[in-house]
Amino acid sequence: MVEALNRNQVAWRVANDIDEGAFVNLGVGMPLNVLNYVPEGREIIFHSENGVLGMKPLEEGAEPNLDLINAGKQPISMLPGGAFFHHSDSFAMVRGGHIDVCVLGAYEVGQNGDLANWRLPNTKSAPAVGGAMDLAYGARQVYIMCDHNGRDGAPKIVKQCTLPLTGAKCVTKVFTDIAVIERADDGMVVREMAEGLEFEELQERTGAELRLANDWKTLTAPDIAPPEKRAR
Amino acid sequence: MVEALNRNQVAWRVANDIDEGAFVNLGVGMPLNVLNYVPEGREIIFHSENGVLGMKPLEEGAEPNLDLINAGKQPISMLPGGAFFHHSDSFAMVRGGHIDVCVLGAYEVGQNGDLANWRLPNTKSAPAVGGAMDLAYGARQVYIMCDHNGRDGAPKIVKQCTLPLTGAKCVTKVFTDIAVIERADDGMVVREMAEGLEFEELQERTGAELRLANDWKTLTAPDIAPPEKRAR
Amino acid sequence: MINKICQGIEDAVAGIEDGAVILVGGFGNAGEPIALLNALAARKPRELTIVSNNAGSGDEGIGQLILGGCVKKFICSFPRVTGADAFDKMYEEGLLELELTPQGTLAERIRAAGAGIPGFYTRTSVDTPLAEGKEVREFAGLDYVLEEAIYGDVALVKAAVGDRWGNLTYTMSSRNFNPVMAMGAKITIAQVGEIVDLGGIEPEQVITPSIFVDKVVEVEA
Amino acid sequence: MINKICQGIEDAVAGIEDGAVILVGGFGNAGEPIALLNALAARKPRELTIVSNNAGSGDEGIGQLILGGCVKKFICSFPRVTGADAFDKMYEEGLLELELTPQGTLAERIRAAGAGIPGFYTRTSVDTPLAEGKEVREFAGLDYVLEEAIYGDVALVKAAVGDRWGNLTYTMSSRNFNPVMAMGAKITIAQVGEIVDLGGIEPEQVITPSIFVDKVVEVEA
Repeated sequence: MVEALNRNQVAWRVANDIDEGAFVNLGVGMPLNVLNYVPEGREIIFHSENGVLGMKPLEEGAEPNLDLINAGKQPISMLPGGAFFHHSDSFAMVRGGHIDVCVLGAYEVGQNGDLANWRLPNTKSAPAVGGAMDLAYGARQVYIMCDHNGRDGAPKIVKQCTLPLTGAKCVTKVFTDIAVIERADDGMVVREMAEGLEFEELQERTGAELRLANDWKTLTAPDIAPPEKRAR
Repeated sequence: MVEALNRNQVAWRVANDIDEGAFVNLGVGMPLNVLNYVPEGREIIFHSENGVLGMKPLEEGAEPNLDLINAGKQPISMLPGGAFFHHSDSFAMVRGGHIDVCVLGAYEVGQNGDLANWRLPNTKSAPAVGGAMDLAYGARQVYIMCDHNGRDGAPKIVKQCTLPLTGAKCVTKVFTDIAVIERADDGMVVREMAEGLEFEELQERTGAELRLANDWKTLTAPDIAPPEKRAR
Repeated sequence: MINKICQGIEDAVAGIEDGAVILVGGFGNAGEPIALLNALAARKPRELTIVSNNAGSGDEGIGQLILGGCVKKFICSFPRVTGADAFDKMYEEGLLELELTPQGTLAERIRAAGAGIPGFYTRTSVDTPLAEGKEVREFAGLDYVLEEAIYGDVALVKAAVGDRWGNLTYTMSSRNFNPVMAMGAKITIAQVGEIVDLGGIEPEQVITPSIFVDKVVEVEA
Repeated sequence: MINKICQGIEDAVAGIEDGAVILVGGFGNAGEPIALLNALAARKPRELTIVSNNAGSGDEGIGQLILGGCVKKFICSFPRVTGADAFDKMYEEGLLELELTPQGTLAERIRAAGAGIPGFYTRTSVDTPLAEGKEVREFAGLDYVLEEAIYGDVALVKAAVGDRWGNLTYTMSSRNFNPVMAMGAKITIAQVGEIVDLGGIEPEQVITPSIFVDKVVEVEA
């Protein structure tokens, strides 16, 4: 029986991978949840591409301010030491290599680090890219946070991306519900696997060729309830 | 007897040519003097390339502040409504076409509007350009303020510049001690001549080919003492 | 006396012509100049190009321009936001052109227009469909894409405080695209929550200096 | 706890290597980080490239680096200022290289480095000797010159107020090149007149956000 993490636990795992003092951008969707799991006492400075450094979650019960939102247009709050700036300055931070880590979602991650996360095929609706392409090349580390397999079981980590790319060879680390996989020069290296998972099974559930690190660890997280299903 | 203006009177003449509400940059040297002759009650917003909008002359007897200087590194004061900004923003104003008028000095002005004002020949000393080239192309109007003839009598307005250019075809108007000359598409047009000056004499003292405007006026200025000789 | 203050919102948007390229500040609803956009929509302009991060939501602001049939083309990074129904419907019917540009490239292209830079190189979009048809050039062993400036005819921005010269400040993250848009257009029109006397904004605290602003109108928040 | 505050000026400049490209804030004496420059000169580095608007004056700051024989090359717009005797003498003796660049181009090239832009086009210097050897390209019927980014190893800046995260504010026109230099280097070191608690600078009033600053040291004005 594989003890996969739920999405909140994956957010916790990502948050715990980030060093004190890092400047971190969180993509819209699952990644924004990382903000809720920063380890007690660790100072991480979160960047929001709409011109914010030093955001934190809105306090329980606090009044949201429509002028204080994150990249997902959700209300936030600020740490002392935070700053506001305009969009060109904000993306100078991103594109100029000043962001230590960005955390993005993915439709597909290629074995070579290619990322596809902005455009699904066969859709009539308008394309939208936001800041994903800026972050893919601009951030020093590109962390991906995603389910290991889609609802149909198809792997998100593939030999080669088939969807339109967000960026080429940009992904540095992938956090899924069952594994933490790092991109090395010679391929994808499994750093952590969920309890009860055999490497062969992980490989089977993955499109890219994997290698198990000698010092691999068990992927664990504290007991955190999964996110509630959002009404649509 | 030609009633040439002194340099303070030329500064007065230039100041009087600038409309209310204009954003104006003054070059180092003679042009900075324009600041002292803004007509009473006319609001002109002066830009200093070191990150200042809304400068005014330091009040008589006021304590200079080393952190509040103009492009010539001289102490200044500020009008209410002024603003400070950094060098990239300052030159975005210049290069992006937001400055209505800049006033520069000149070694040579070519008949086609070419400007040479940054580099003399046969000098061992290091070249220095400052913001002159940015202003030459960036400002909507480039006013030149100079003596009509050098100490040796050589004209500053020439058929063709021989010195290294600051900018090509950029000058729009020239203010000298004896004339105001506008650059039109078809050449240099004399708008004003000093009292007692005949067009033939002006042409003789000028390298470029001039044309006298039909509605030309006499170049006059109030009685203002010339600048004191500066100690070197 | 310089006075950029307009007495009414209609005066503020007067003179905006059909076919104009309009830069619109805001990110989602934060900093969106709703009152100016509604007043513009009331003029029933035609064939506008709207440059903004999102393509509006609901039936106010950009949404009102779309519903009024005023928009020919969008240049934006993320047209689809919750409630962008007006945009979605017309886009799917083929009635709106869309030039999709990454968010950072969008901001930089507009700043470039304001800073006298017709083109610049960026890594963003290299090896993606958004680089198709664009020049790619190598600097120090890496590929970069040439992106060109976006020049606005008019910018509509929202600020917290303004003065009669046009100096502006913003509240928190509603600053976003507003100062950038103010740089990139021939005419910048600002709706502000409060007009203060000249000098009411400390010169160190001015975010958009007067030189980038042409009209200011007070709008109740 | 993040703490970028150095206890002494020597700590602040520790680790700067021979041959480094040093971006130096200031315009004339306003905003020149004299204390950091003097401390750097005391380390007797060699072969530095100094990127700044002026080439120093007197025997302090940049002047002290020149007199100490620490500088190989200058990239600046206006080396000659009153009292730039150290520079003048060594330049005339052929002991200093100089890359002259227009002031706006200088600022933009450094911002470009900080913004991920390896090159951009500008009108400035077209048809002048400073465009020689540079690519010229036409946009909409006008010629523009291609200018490349200037990447700093270290930036030395002077600010009025700083905090332990590295946020900075500046006094009046001493802001000048400082925020630009802070963007363009791998490591940015700030001398500040006053260190305040986190939150002591209003988030709307931060001029150089913490992300651009690595070390902060308090220096009496």
